Amino acid sequence: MIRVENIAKNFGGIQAVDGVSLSIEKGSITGLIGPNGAGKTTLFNIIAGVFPPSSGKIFLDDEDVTHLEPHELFHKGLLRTFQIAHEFSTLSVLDNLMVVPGNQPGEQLRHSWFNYSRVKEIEAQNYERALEVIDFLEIDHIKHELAGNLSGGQKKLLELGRTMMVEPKIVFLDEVGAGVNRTLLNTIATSIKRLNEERGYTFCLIEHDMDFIASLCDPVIVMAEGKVLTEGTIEEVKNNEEVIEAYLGTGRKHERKVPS
Amino acid sequence: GASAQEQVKIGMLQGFTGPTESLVKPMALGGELAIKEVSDSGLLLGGREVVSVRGDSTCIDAAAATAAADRLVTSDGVHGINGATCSGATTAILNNVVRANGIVMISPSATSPALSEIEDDGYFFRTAPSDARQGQIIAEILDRRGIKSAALTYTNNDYGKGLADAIQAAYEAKGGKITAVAAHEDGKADYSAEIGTLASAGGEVLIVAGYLDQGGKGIIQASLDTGAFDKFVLPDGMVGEALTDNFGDMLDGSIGTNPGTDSPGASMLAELASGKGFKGDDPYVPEAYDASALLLLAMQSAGSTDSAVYKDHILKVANAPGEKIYPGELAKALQILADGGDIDYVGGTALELIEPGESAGSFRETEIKGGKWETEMYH
Amino acid sequence: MEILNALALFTNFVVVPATAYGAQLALGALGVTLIFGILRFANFAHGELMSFGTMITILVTWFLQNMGVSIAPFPTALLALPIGILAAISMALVMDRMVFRFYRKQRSNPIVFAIVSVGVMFLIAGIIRIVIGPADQSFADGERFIIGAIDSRRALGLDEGIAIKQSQLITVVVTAIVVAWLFWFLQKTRSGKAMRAYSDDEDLALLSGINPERVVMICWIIAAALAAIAGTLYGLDKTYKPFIFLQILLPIFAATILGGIGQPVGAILGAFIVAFSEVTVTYAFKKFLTYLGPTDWAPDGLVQLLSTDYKFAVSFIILVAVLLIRPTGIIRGKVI
Amino acid sequence: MCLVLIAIGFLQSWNVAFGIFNLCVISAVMALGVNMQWGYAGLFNVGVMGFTALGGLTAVLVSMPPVGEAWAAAGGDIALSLLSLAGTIIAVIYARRFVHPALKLPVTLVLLLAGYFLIGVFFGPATDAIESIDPALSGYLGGAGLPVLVAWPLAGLVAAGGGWLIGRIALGLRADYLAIATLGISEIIIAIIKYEEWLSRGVKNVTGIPRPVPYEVDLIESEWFISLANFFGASEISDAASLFVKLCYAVLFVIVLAIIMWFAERALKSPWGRMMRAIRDNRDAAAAMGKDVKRRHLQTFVLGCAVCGVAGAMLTTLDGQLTPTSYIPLRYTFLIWVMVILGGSGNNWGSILGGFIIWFLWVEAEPFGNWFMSTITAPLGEGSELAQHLVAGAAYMRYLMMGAILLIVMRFAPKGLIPEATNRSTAMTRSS
Amino acid sequence: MSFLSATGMTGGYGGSDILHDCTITVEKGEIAVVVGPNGAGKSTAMKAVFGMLNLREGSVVLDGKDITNLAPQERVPEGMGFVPQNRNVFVSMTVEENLDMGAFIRKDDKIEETKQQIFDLFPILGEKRNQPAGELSGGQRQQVAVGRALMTQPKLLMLDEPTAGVSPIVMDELFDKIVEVARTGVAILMVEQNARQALEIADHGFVLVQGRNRFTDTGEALLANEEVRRSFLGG
Ligand SMILES: Nc1ncnc2c1ncn2[C@@H]1O[C@H](COP(=O)(O)OP(=O)(O)OP(=O)(O)O)[C@@H](O)[C@H]1O
Ligand SMILES: Nc1ncnc2c1ncn2[C@@H]1O[C@H](COP(=O)(O)OP(=O)(O)OP(=O)(O)O)[C@@H](O)[C@H]1O
Ligand SMILES: CC(C)C[C@H](N)C(=O)O
Ligand SMILES: [Mg+2]
Ligand SMILES: [Mg+2]
Repeated sequence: MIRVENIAKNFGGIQAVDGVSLSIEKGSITGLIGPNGAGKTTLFNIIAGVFPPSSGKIFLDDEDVTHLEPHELFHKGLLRTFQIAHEFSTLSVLDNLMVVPGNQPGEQLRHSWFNYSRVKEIEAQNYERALEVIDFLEIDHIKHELAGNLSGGQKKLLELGRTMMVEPKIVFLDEVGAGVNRTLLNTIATSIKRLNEERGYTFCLIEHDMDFIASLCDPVIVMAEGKVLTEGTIEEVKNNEEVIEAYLGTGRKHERKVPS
Repeated sequence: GASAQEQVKIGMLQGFTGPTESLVKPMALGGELAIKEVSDSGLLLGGREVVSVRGDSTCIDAAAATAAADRLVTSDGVHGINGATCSGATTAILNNVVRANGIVMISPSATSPALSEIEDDGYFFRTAPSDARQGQIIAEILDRRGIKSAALTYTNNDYGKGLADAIQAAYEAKGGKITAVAAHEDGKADYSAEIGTLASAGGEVLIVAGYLDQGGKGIIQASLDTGAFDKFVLPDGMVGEALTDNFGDMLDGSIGTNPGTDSPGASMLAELASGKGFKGDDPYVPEAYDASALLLLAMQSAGSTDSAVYKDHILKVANAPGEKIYPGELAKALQILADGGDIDYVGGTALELIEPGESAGSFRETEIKGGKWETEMYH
Repeated sequence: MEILNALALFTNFVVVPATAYGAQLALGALGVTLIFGILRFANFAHGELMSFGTMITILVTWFLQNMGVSIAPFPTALLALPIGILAAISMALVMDRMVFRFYRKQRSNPIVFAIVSVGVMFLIAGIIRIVIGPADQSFADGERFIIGAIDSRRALGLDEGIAIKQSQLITVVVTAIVVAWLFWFLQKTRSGKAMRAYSDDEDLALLSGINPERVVMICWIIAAALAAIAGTLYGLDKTYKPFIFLQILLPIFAATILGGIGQPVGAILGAFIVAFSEVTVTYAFKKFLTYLGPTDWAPDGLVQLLSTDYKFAVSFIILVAVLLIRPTGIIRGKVI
Repeated sequence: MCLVLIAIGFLQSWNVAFGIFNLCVISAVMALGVNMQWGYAGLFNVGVMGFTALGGLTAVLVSMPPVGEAWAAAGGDIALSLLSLAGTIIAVIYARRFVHPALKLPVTLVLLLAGYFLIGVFFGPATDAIESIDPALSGYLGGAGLPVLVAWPLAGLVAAGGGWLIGRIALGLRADYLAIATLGISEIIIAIIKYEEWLSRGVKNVTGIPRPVPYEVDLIESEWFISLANFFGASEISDAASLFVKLCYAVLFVIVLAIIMWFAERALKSPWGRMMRAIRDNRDAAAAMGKDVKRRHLQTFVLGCAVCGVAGAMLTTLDGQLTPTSYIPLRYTFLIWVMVILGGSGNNWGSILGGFIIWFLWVEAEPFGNWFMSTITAPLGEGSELAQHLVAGAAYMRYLMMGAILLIVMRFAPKGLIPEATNRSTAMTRSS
Repeated sequence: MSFLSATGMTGGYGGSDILHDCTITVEKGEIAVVVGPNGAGKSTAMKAVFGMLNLREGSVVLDGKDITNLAPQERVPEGMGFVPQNRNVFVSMTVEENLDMGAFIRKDDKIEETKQQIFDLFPILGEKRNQPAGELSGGQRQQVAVGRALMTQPKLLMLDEPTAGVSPIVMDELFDKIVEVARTGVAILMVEQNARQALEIADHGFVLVQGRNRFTDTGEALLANEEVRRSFLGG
């Protein structure tokens, strides 16, 4: 579905991504892990068109999308969330969701002015959908709250909620789990799985919570220092010496903390 | 008795705020000096009191100027307007208020040549001459003094541009050479660029068609500082004590022209003004005084404060025949008119109104000698 | 010889005036950039603050002149300047206390601050005109020229002279000192760092134990002092006229942004670019080329890239071009 | 607000009240334009003055009678220079499409330079010829001689065109930079109007622009009007005439305002408005949600400019003249901004209210200042120097008052008098 | 009385109350962890303790001194250090300057020493010391924020989700460091969503739900509590 070829990105001397090639299979839930500063978010940003790569190419369904703008990629079915929440702070939670669907006639001035009934019709459909999402995320009580006033975790939920407003081909989730309560995270994991199985969404997600990765992802790609370190099933990755050293930490420490 | 009668109101509609605010302050006082003189005399139309009602024409904001004029005319009910200061505002008021309401307006300082031609239904006059005339005078002076080439800079508004056009046309017709023309904006922080250009073009003198406490002064300052020019030709907007006070004898040899005659009116006005907190010979102060005086004398002559009536008396009181009237002699004039006599108002500017109701423009040629304006001759 | 004449000409009509003008703009821009950078709004009242400080300086100068105090060959105004500075500072602090603090507490949008500062601008403008009137005031005394055009012509043995005014030199020197000091202050001192931290994130600054009101106060004190100095030096070089301070804001803002918001060095750079571009691009090279060309040859036209009519347009075109290539200004500034 | 105007009507005069009212309406239209840009999209346009002036210029070019001699003298040359301008632009576009990327810049520069000189060959003599025709009276090409009302929508189009050009260049910049860029560009527009005399008569001003409403002098003489005035019991026929003229203008302006307001409100209340707010809040996120931020910004910018242009044409029509020197940022940009913020940015009704209040204060501050100063100095006595000084300073009370009132209002309504309704979901979702 | 005892806190952001009679206490040298669902008011409680919220009721007492009415910046010299959840670095300042700002109120000459310790703890910060913090990755920023708070050498260290977005290895080291800091006698109050690991090292745990204390116990006991595990720790 997505093929990344030899992507590199350089920020005035800092080599954030350094020749990454990888591909994400249709229908998979691919995990992307790696130490802080490995270049995961940067890679996401490049794929999502936020900035162009210094070199390399990106293909979506065999179409070269390397230099497309973010909004063009959205309409090609590529959706992403932000690691640091990017809510529309003066819009209510409900409106934050209702903004998302593409091709709303009401976003065209000529429709708003001269074809109002159609605008209303579509609007009502989106409204229903937004309510469903709100229900799902258990944020019904704050649906009229301004998004700027949400708690850290609630903003993260909203990020996820946006992706559920449309039917994307592929969703990139950048640490949706950070700051989200673990019980709720389990629910989210279940629904990601369901969206994947029932609706055929493809996911690629960055996460530092290994339990979350383990319960969802296959395959898992590990990045470090701007390069792909290894790739494989979660078990393979977990037992990879390099990964343990650079990312997971020694098992000894881990055991001391996690109750048996 | 007389005091029970309705007051006569004169609108003092000048650019109190904005780019001419400093010029206007003494002008308004000059205009009000004449009003007070008439009022104190107790002779106007059987002893009616005269008051001035101020309005701010802002010089450049046509909309605000119109609003102020509207208020003066329709709300305060003034019987005549002394104003406005700048040609742009004057035109707006003329079109939108004066003609609409039929009220006499005399501008002391709007000098744009375009105002000569404008349709005014006979309600508009000015005590300042059109700049077209001054252009010719300057060309003559340069020609007589054997100055063959000059650089020209003007303040970028209708006054400056109109005057510059007039000077250039007249001078070139006499065979002079204008080496470069550069506009300057008033109120700018720096004029080095303009001076650089003018200096590069060269020329025996620099003609500065600007304002003495505005860009014109900045231009002179920059010329002197860089040594670009040391002789200037200074039209009316530049003639004033403030300039010589500031630059002293550095300007020696420079030539000035401003409306004026050898009639003693100007100095009489200067004397009247001294001690009143302003200078009677600052630019357009005599014109402002005369504008007020004309309005009131015409009313007296017509025996009415109705604009439609007394508008036809303005030319009559301003011009010969009749007894010559100087500043400070308004009481005498009122008396003569009341007795059915004739007057020829001379005032501070040696006023002579020509068709279509503007000052003929006799000009005074001055030269700066030893840091003082010295009169050379009259044209 | 001819080449020297051409150079002297160029120095006299381009380099010297542009440098002095640049330095004047720079002093103004420093104050604007400081407020812009730290309190995060475009302070439209800065021009009037300059005007106010200068007005007080003038009043004190007159008083001193009446008393017969003088520090010839330097202008008396320099002696009066400290009082002008104090007055400007008091005005700034009073305005902050009565006006801006409220919006800080409200965490208003920067644009609200900017609009409120327009209100303050009107207010101070009114006060100034009522106190000293709208007219032109010149208050310079002391020696005017360090070297005059005629003297230098003689001294150099050239046809063209170079004139340098005392006020120009003072302005340049003062600007240099102030910039160096400000740079040091912001980068190295505790207060300076606190100011930068505050400008970055107010809440976080609280968490570091920084007292926001103190930061704001220091910021106003410096900005107001700069304003009074800038206004006075400008007035010494040209004259003092209340109306001008609204006009001068435009190039000052241009310089601030061109250099990079919140960057003292950038403000200086921006100011000089604005000044030099205004003077150079519209300079008529006719005489210059006449000197350089063969004897008896002179170009027909003025050899001018652009008529002086459009001089300020030049600096704006440069500004837009720079911003398109480097959207944060020459020295990387804040994006607000 | 209406009450205040009515009070003015009774206290000062109806003429004054309607004079103020007309300008209030125009100000409100301008404020609406700015509000679209800032309130909807967060675009910091400080070049309002430039677009207003473009509108004013359009009014001149549409409505003034053409100057035949000027066209005869230089029409051909002007046409040729326009042709060469078009030629240059086309050449540049084509060249940029076909040459090697590395050569793009030099080729463009060479072409531009060549074009500059080519245009100069025709243009210089043409303008000289035009400007020398009776400079005191015409000296420019004149206009198309059409009714001035035609100019209003056209002014919108012209300003929109200008806005589009400028937006293409400058909208890539972030808030403050956009501000200074637009400020500069608007100064450049004014400079062009000031110095390109062949086009606009420059600082010599164009006066006597034909009116869309009758002239007072004609009214006074016409039968029907006199009987109408008598019917209403007007005491002075000239007063009645000028009042009638103002009323006509008022009707025209209110119609324009109402139309623009309807479009603005409909847009704001629809998903379009929601999208614009989203873009304003966080453009990165909006882009990731498929919104074409650049295009939307350009769209709103152009719309706002168009509205300002229409207002500019209305203003010039009302003034009956185009005075380029009167365009100063304080009056045409900052005052409008004050209206928008004071009224409550993001809210169309707020902008209208702001427009009314600020213009009202701007005009009425002056008589108030005079009154205030004479009142407080009354106890000081005639001769007192302080009193004289203060009375002479009365005019500057306008500044003081404007400042004080602005500060006071902003103090009690820091988000504006009618703040944007943000604490609720959009109208449509609420109702469903 | 505990070293920090914030008792009966009730208040919000101007609208309706977010906290209702919420109490949080920490002892010297101990670690207290606050857990709870998203939007429960954990961050709000932290802000309340730090004085960034107007409390309608309740008091905050630190080391026997009532500081309820002190402004946040006045609480720093009293020995409080805080890492907020969002916007917790000075984005335009370099990593090193960020750390310096942490030491803003310190007057001793050991600042360089502490800084060195921080660089030892988070080696990446040493590498990037001259880079603006705004250019760092999410996890790196988090490390800067914690480093900045440690620079203060506070008596009470408050951390709002310090491990959000940091990699497992850094998280382990961070928890180690926190334990170590606590051993030097510093009281530590933190909010965590990695609740199991956090409660593991905690002496006390507070479970907040809708602004109210739901459970309060030792870390171990809470971990053992079936209902807590199921509802708040993800099973
Ligand atoms: N705008 C920028 N300018 C300079 N350097 C940058 C910029 N953005 C990222 N970097 C650097 O690039 C590297 C990769 O950053 P990135 O955000 O991709 O990391 P990450 O893998 O997402 O880490 P984390 O798990 O902590 O989120 C980091 O070292 C960071 O400092
Ligand atoms: N600035 C604010 N203004 C108004 N309400 C707010 C504000 N910040 C937070 N809230 C509301 O207060 C409630 C508690 O928020 P808080 O940030 O304390 O939650 P939290 O427990 O820290 O959640 P999380 O684990 O998601 O960070 C939420 O419902 C939120 O919507
Ligand atoms: C007083 C001057 C500013 C007026 C000028 N003569 C004009 O016509 O505009
Ligand atoms: Mg990341
Ligand atoms: Mg929180």
